[in-house]
Amino acid sequence: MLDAAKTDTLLEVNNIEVIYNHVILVLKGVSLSVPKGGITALLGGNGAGKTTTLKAISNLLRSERGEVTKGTILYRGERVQDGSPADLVRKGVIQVMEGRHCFEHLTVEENLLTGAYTRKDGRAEVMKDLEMVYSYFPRLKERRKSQAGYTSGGEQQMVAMGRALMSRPETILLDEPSMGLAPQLVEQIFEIVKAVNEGEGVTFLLAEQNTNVALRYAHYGYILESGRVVMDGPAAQLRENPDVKEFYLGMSDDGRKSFRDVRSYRRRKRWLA
Amino acid sequence: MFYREAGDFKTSYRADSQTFPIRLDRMGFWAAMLIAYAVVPFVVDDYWANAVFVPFLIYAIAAIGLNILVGYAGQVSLGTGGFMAVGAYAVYKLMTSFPEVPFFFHVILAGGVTAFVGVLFGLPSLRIKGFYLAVATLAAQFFLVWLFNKVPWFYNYSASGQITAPDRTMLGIYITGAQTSAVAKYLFCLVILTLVALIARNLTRGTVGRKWMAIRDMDIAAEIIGVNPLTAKVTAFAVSSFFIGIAGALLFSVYLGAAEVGEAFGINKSFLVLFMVIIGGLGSIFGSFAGAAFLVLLPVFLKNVLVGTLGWPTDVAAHLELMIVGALIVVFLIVEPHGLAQLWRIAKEKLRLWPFPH
Amino acid sequence: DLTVPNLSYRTGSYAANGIPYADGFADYFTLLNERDGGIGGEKVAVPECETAYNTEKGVECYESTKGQAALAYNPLSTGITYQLIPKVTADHHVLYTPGYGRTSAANGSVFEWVFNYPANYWDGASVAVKYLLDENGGSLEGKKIALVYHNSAYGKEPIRTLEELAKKHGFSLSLLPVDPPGQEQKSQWLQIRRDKPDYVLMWGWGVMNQVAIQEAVNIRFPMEHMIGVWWSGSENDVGPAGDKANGYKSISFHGVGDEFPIYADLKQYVFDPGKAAGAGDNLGNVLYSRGMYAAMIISEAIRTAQEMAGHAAVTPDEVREGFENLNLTEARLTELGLPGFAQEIHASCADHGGPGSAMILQWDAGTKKWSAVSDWITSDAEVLDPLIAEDSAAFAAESGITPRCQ
Amino acid sequence: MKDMIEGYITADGRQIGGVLMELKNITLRFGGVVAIKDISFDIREGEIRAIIGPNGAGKSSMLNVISGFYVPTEGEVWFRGERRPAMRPYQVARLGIARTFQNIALFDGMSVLDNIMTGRLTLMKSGLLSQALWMGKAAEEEDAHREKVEKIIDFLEIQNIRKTPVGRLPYGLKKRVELARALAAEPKILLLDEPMAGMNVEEKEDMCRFILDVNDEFGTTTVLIEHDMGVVMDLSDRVVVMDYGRKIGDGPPDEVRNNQDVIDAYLGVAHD
Amino acid sequence: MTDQLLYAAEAALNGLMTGVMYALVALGFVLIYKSSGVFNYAQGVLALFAALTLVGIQKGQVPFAHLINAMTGGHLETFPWQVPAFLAILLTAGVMVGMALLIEKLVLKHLVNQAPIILFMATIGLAYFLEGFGDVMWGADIKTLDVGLPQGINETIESVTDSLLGYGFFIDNLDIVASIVAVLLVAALTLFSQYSKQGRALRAVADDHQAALSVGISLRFIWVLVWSIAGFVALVAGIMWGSKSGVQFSLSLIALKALPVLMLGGFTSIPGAIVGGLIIGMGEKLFEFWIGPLIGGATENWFAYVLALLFLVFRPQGLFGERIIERV
Ligand SMILES: Nc1ncnc2c1ncn2[C@@H]1O[C@H](COP(=O)(O)OP(=O)(O)OP(=O)(O)O)[C@@H](O)[C@H]1O
Ligand SMILES: Nc1ncnc2c1ncn2[C@@H]1O[C@H](COP(=O)(O)OP(=O)(O)OP(=O)(O)O)[C@@H](O)[C@H]1O
Ligand SMILES: [Mg+2]
Ligand SMILES: [Mg+2]
Repeated sequence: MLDAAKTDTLLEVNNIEVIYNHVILVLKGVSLSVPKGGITALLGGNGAGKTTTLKAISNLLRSERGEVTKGTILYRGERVQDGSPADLVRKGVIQVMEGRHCFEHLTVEENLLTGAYTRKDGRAEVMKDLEMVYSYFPRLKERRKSQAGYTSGGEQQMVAMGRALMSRPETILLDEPSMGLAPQLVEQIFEIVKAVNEGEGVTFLLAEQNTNVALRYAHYGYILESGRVVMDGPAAQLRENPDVKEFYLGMSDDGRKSFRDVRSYRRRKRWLA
Repeated sequence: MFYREAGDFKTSYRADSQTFPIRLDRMGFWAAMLIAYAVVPFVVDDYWANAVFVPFLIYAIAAIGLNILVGYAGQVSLGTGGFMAVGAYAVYKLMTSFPEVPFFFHVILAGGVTAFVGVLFGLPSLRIKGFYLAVATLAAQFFLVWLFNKVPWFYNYSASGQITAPDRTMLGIYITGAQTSAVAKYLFCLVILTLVALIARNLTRGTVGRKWMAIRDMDIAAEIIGVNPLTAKVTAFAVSSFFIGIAGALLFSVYLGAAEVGEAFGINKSFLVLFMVIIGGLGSIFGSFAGAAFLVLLPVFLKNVLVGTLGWPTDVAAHLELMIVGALIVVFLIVEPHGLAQLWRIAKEKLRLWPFPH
Repeated sequence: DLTVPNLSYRTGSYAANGIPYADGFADYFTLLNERDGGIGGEKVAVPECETAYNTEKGVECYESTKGQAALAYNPLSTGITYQLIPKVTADHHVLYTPGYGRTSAANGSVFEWVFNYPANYWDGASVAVKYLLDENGGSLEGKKIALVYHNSAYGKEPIRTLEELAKKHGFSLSLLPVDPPGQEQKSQWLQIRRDKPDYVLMWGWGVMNQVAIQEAVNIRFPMEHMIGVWWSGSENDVGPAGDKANGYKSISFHGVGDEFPIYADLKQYVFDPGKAAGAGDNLGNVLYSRGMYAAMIISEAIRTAQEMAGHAAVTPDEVREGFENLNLTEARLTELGLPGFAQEIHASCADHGGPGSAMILQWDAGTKKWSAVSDWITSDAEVLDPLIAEDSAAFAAESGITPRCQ
Repeated sequence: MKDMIEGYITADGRQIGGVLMELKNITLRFGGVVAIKDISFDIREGEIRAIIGPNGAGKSSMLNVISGFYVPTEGEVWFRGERRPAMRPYQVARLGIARTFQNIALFDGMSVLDNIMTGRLTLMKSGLLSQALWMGKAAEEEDAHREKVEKIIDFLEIQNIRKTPVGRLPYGLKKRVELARALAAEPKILLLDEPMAGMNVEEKEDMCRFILDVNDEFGTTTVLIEHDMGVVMDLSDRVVVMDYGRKIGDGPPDEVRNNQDVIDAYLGVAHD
Repeated sequence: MTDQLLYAAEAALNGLMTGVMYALVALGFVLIYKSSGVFNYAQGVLALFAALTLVGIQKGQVPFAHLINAMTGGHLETFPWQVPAFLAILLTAGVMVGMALLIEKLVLKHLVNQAPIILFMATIGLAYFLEGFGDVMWGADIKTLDVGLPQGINETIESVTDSLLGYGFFIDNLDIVASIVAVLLVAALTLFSQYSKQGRALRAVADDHQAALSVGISLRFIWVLVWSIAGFVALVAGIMWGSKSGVQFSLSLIALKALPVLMLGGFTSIPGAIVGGLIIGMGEKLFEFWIGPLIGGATENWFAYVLALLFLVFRPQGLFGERIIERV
């Protein structure tokens, strides 16, 4: 496990505020720091602003008519929020977007190859990585020639993930990687994250609803609620927090409760709301 | 906090689903109606009535019609000019064949005829989508223009193929023909526009409107939740063409007085109305008004400034006008792709928050 | 001031033709103002308004100028003309449409406010046929003539007349419509190549003319056997085909070229002081001359009106009288520095159509000049008069007009 | 086979009826891809039926067959004891089959309220003319249906976003609105395709509560695709397991959970 | 063979040739649509602008002469030089690249991720602007374009067919040149989009702007590249059509003849543009030949669209267009 204090901060988000459409204030001062070589998790309920935070970092916000109006985003100490997403990819930061976003008309393999668009290290290397992705996701190899638009939801998620890996990034921003994946695949994806993180030193910032798995693999976590960071700390510590346990892990004092019983149980008050 | 919706509580669903749920809006609406009906007719001169207000009213009708098709039902059409021509020729045939019937009914019937033609050309929309459909509607545009140009029956066998609107009255007042006063034209079009806008508003807030929007936003999902795409699309084409036909009928009979199909109802007309709809705001009745006003007024305004005030040669002014209109369109789309209506909405949201930024 | 609006088009599909015409129109009035201090001592204002050949802009132009007691409108567009006819009749402004517009407006007893002398489309058709009769020793029996026309109200105008004339002279007529704009005319010209008509008449406007002449060249149709109406016979039309267009003919109701004495004055008072409307590269060309012609007629009508009214600041109603009593003689033309430029006109209450004569011009690609190859040819009133009577009667009935001038 | 027709009472006291829908030997091919291979199973009135399986197994395709969007290459769909003839999806919807989608398919340009109202389209009858004039029947009908929809809005606790355009909503709320839209149709069979993907535990709990309440209150038959085994095991009465288009298991959750084939193909490890 | 059949064959052949001319315009549309999902209405005006610029450079016209004269009362007209055709073409191509840069910077950049119809409208705005700009820059008068392309009937074909069939076919030399150029262009562009490194990126951008951004494809670069190529294609189309009819505003209206071609061939297929062109060209000529005389002629404008429409009813994505993905 990584000790956050001892490593350099790779990505730093300082007190950013994000407004959509000039009027909708979504992030109200979010600060994060992502240490080099770590896995940082961004947790929080629906609409907390996880996706928005990631998009702010990767500069994709502008294409949604959103704007960072305050605060700074630094990558390796450099201000990056004024550039284009492509600049950031060249710097080694790539985002896997929520909701898959495959290139529908391209085949699975072509989708993966677009991931290598910015790479300059030659075809052979790219092909090697392609094989690597196929070895992670054998299902994709079977479907390599089909148009991505016609693959199943989970397959598209694998495509999106594989496509990011193909760019040989230094940092990956993962938005809900586990969404729609079968249970053993969820584990597998996180195993891959771990392997890539440990093997190649890739830094991860992941937004995840599946708190359980996320906190098992992450080193550090931030919890977002309605546009603010309400809690952060090392993953192990968060896992033990009673509130986190209750709201995010679905554990009550006496272990996991059945979803059938939810009707009869009343919630404790929340932190904020 | 100029603009407030707080304190505006509704006690029934009826009240909540009315056209202007917010009191301030309602007051604005009645003020606008009052000005349109009781002030404008007494203050405008011939130039403003004939060259600005009448075309604005007519184009607003056409824009509402097209907005139903493009903005609400999501079927992009470039056949507006052709459908307006159907309205114009229908009203011409009706006026000359049944002179004793009141002109108002001619206009409505012309709309009905256009609705029928619109449905015919709308049928391919079941299979053809997006820009393919847009281009396909050009088939209607070119075919209809050709037809009206070619078949002498449509223009009563006149030597040149031009149609000229005969004099017609309503309640003893001339509505068409040379004797018509500008105010009569204005009021007649205004009444029709008011009716059209009301109907459009009613349709778009109810079941039919939801079917259209469902088809627009995601046609497959719409079908799966129970929207019959055939009837939804066909009604959209019918209603839209109905309004467009009325606009064509008025454009010819009340505004121009004479028309030649290729000239008055060419493809440029299709583009012009589409512009109005998009600049105004897709899927917004108010936007149709705003778009029509903008595109009718802008050239007049530019001309008056460039030629009238600055005294530039007309050709330089005309070229600059093209450049300015083009550039403005682009600028508008960049500033607010959802049109003037959305700008207005944002402005209201800002006003509501004022003086706080968020 | 006397106001004569210039409803021109310098943009859009027909800009290339609208520009020289508008220049000629404006320059002539500038000359009158600079040299003579206007007409009868009253300056002429020529506010220009761009219509882009668009009927709605035409209405806008009309509405925006009619308040200034405009004396005559000349919109150079058949479509705009049709729209303005009822309006000018109600508002009392003269609509002057030389060589275009509504042909039956030649009948002044029905169209009180519209004048279209010296010639209209039907005259044009008839003049072309008469010229061909001359060429063929007086008989067109068994000849084949094709009409290539702009598929619009304008292009369809001569059909009725030509059909009558075909009956009368025993030639066969084939009709080849070209949809505007007319960039693509392969079908029409392949058909001409197959059918081998003896002559081709053309009623075109804009790019259609250029393409037609080019295609005619391509199929090696003899240029001498092709005659365009006056709107299909400008330098613009023959230009793109280059040398191959040599010999192409067109009808004209006025002279061309910059050899008329008036050009000395124009140079002195308009061009050299930099008061010209255009760049000056259109001087003496066909459309410039036609613009000048229209301006000349309007100014002569105003002059006549002034004489009749006895004061210089004439009203639109007085100008209508001037138009109706216009008496343009060769002597007057010579005085104006335009000897032989146009035919004489003796208008009257019923006659708003003028003599209906025109001449044939031919293009010399070497010198890049048009020159007359015929005298004034008068149209066949025997055929035309009944047609005009019929059409104007229909209009009168439709609009409830009781004919005047009894 | 007997109790298939008569139904039974579940452990927690719910009444399960006879067979409502039966899928017989369904096969679905797309060119070379076989999405579903000869699968048969039934759905009984009032039960919560889960379909699970690895990604690309053909679960969504199965829902598409049921809702009429895909026409099976082979096989038959029986509904209420009759063979369902070939139908367009909107006709199927009118039979009382509503669904949600794996990739949210809301109408982005409309408000939440309007989206939910679209769910009731199949139940609304007023004609074009009366709507155009907005008098009498149309307005009354609108109000009546609005009232029903408001109940659903209350039930799903989305009152505060009623007038928001759905395009702006975060993912989880969109899912909830989709459920509301499906419920608004008062369906006989409710098809849910991964309704809880992308939600945290708390939100999943809410969602489960809704599903259970609907089932309780209206006796709505529910077909549920879900990857969260906890949810599937807790909620469903019977589970179909698919893998590569084939059916590899079918039965009560406990039985399926311990089926070795299912463990190998899908669960990886035995889940508790 | 009977005369009628021979004539029909001639009409058909000429239709094919005309179709190629349409395809030249359609190609520009396809390129831009394929690579960015933008339906570029301005393609026709682009062709006009290219042709105007070419003539202007060739003849040594002073740009904005009329405007300058109007403002200053001067008499600027032309520079005292003429530029050889080849050089002028190169310079014009350069201008088109500059234009692509500007369009990207001023328009497209700000419209990333917008709905297709918005982008479409923006290109109409662009078309208006360019139309006015072209007029201001070079004047609205008609210009003769001559870069030395052969025109007129091809006599070899005429005499050969005459001796073989007893009827000399008419084929225009300009059409032959256009066909050769079109084939070369299509081949080159197909190779480019299929096998070049950028080809895949182009299609990715068309599918999903955001996703393309997220993998580091620079929309700016792609767009400048594609609009430059489209500008070049427009220049070629402008030269061909301009040689025939002179350069004037109407040149931009050929875009309307390219649309049915596009629709039939499929918006995304480069070879589709050619095949669509051939079918449309031949179809409209034969229809005009056989049916036209019965119903009054001048059918070509609408028939092309109706023909394309009929094809679409059976293949909603055009002949070679990408399948429209319908899934839930
Ligand atoms: N394009 C947009 N325009 C307006 N508001 C938006 C837009 N995108 C997101 N929002 C708003 O921003 C807030 C945060 O959304 P965001 O998508 O970042 O949440 P999230 O934490 O990723 O949620 P989820 O877990 O459901 O994906 C939400 O309230 C949402 O309504
Ligand atoms: N329209 C289609 N055309 C071609 N192949 C298709 C089509 N629809 C589905 N498939 C294929 O059929 C298989 C089953 O897809 P389906 O969407 O049913 O999977 P699923 O079980 O829902 O998976 P997931 O859990 O990932 O959503 C997949 O391999 C998919 O690629
Ligand atoms: Mg999110
Ligand atoms: Mg699925």
